[in-house]
Amino acid sequence: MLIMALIALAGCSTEFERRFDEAERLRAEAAAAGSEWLETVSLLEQAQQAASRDDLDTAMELVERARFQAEMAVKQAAHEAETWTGRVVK
Amino acid sequence: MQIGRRFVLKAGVALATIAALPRALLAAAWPVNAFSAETATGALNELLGTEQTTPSDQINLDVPVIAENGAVVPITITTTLSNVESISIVVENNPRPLAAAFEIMPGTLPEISSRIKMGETSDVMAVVKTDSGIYSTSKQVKVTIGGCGG
Amino acid sequence: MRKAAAVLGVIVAALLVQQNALAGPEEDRLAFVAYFESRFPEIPFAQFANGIYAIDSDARKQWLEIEEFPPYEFAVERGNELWHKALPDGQMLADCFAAELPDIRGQFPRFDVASGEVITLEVAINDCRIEHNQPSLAYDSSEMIDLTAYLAFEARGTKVDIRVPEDQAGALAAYESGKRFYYSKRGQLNFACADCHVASAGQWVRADRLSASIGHTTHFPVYRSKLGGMISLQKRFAGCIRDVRAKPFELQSTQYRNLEYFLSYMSNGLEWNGPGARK
Amino acid sequence: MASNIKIKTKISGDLVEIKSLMIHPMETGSRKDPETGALVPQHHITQLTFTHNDQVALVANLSTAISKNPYFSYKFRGAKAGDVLKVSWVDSKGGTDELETVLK
Repeated sequence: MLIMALIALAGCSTEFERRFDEAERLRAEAAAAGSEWLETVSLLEQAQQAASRDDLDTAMELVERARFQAEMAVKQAAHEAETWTGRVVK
Repeated sequence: MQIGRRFVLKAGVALATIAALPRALLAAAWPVNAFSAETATGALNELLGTEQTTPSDQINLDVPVIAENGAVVPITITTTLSNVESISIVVENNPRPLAAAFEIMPGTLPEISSRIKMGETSDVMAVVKTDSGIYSTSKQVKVTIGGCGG
Repeated sequence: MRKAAAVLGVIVAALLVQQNALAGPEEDRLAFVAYFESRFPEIPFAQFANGIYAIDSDARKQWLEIEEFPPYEFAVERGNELWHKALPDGQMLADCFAAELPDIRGQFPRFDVASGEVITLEVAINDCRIEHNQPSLAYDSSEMIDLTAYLAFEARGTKVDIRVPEDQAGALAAYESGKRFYYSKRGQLNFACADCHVASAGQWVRADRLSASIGHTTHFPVYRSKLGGMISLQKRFAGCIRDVRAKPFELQSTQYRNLEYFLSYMSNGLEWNGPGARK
Repeated sequence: MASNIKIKTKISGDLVEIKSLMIHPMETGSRKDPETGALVPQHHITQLTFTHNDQVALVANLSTAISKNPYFSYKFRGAKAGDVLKVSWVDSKGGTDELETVLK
C-alpha cells in the first residue's frame, strides 16, 4: 500500500516536472522575445514550493497558470512583430 | 514674548519661570496631548482649551480641490485678523487630526505655507487664535488613490 | 524597351528613397509633434516639457507650489559636490566630457559607433569612472542620481537636440528598436507605451491623468512625492512596464537605452528642464 | 556634517519672506518597510524654531502629518540685510539640526 502510494506520487511528480519544464521553456521563449509577463517566474517558484511540500494539486494549478501566461506572452510578441507598425503616429 | 508660551500655559507652567529659562530648555512645550487626540474636537480642546471656533471669512485657506498625492498636499493659510497668536492645521479624518500648530511671534505675519499628509478625503480646518478669540475656516480636499503618475 | 525599364528603375528607386525618408526619425518626430499639437491646441509647444502639468491646471498649481522649494535641490547640491570632487587619480569627471557644463546633459543619449550601442548619460559617467579605475556606480544609487540631477540642472534652458546620424546605420537601427518597443503591446494588460501616452494622453486612468509622450524625457531625474525620493528616467520606464504587468528590464539594458534614444529624439526642440518634481 | 536644512530669503522693503526645506523622513509609525514588512518606527520633527537676531519669530509644533522632507514659508516684518536668521529643529528621537544664515 505504501509502495503504491509512493509510486503514484512519483508518477505525479514526473508529470509535474514535465509540465514545469514546458512552462519554463515557454517563459524563456517569451523572455528572449522581450515579452515576458510580470508574474510568470513567481508562479513557477510558487509551483515548485507547493510541489516540494507534496501539495500537487496546487502545484499543478500554479504551473498551468504560469504556462498559460508564458504561452500568451509568446503569442503577444509574435502578434506585435506583425502589427506594431500600425500604431505608429503618422 | 517667549517660545512656547501659549501652549505651555495650558500645561500649567508659570509664565515667569518660562521667561527666565533659556530657549533650549523649552522644547517640552510640544503639545503632546493635542497631537495624540484622535478627534478634531479633542485636539482643539487639548490645544486651545475649547473646541468652539468662530467661522471667519477673514481667514484664507488655500488647498487643492483634489490632492495630486495625499503624501504631499500644499497648504497656505493667511489671515487679515489682527494680533494673531497661533495658526493650527487640523485634518479631520486623519488618525491624529492635529497636523501642526504654529506660534506666531511679534514681527511675523500670519501667512504660513507648508505641505501636509492626508490619509483620505477630509475637511481641512485652519484655526487662528488671536487675542480676541478663536476663528476657523474649512475646506474639503479630495484624496484619491492612484498608481501611475510621474 | 530597355530604356523604358531603366526609367522605371529610376522611378522605383526614387520612390523607395521617398518611402525611406517618410519613415525617418525627423518625419516621425514631426508627425508626433503635429499629433499632440492637434490633440492639445491650447498648449504651447514648449509647455509639453512639463508633462501632465501642461494639461491639468489643478495639478499644475500644486506642482508649482512644490517647485517653490523642490526637494530635488538637495540632490543637485550633492551632485555639484560630487562632480567637483577629484577622482583618486586627480582627474575630474568633467575631463571625460568634451563639452561645457550646460551642454553635457544634452549630449546624451547618443549613438556610439565604436560599441554599436546607445550611450546614455549614466553609462557615460560610469565609462568615465572605469577609465579612471573607479568602480561603476549602481544606476539607481544616490550618487548616480545626484550627479545626473546636477547635470540636468546645469543644462536647464538648453534645447533637446538628439541626433540619429544618417551615415551611421547602427544609429537608425537603435532608434528603430526603441520605436518598436514604444509601439509594441506587452504585459498581461496588453498595453503599448503609445496606448496610454499617445492615444489616451490627457485621459484619466483611475485617479491619474496620462501625460503626453512628447517631453517625457526632458526633466529627469525626478523627485516623486509618492516615493519621497528621486528616480531616474529608466526607473520610471520600469515602473510603467510593471504597471502593465510585464517583467521590467534591467536599468540601462539595451531595450531601455534604445527606448530612451527614440523618446529623447521625439522631444527635440523642447528645453531640458530637469530635475523635475512629480506626484 | 553639513546641515540638511536649506533656506531661501527674499527681502522687499522691511519685509522678508523665508522659505525653508529640510531633509527628514517624518515617519508616521504606520508605514511598513517594503523589504522586511516590519513597521518603520515613528520618527518626526516635533518642534521647529525660526529666530531673527535671536528673537523668536515662529515656532512650529509638528506631527507626522507634515510631509516627508518638510517645507515651510512665512513672512517677517522689521528685517534688514545683515540680520541673522536661524532655523533649528528637534525630533521625536532627540535628533537636531540647525542652520544660520545672514539676510542679504
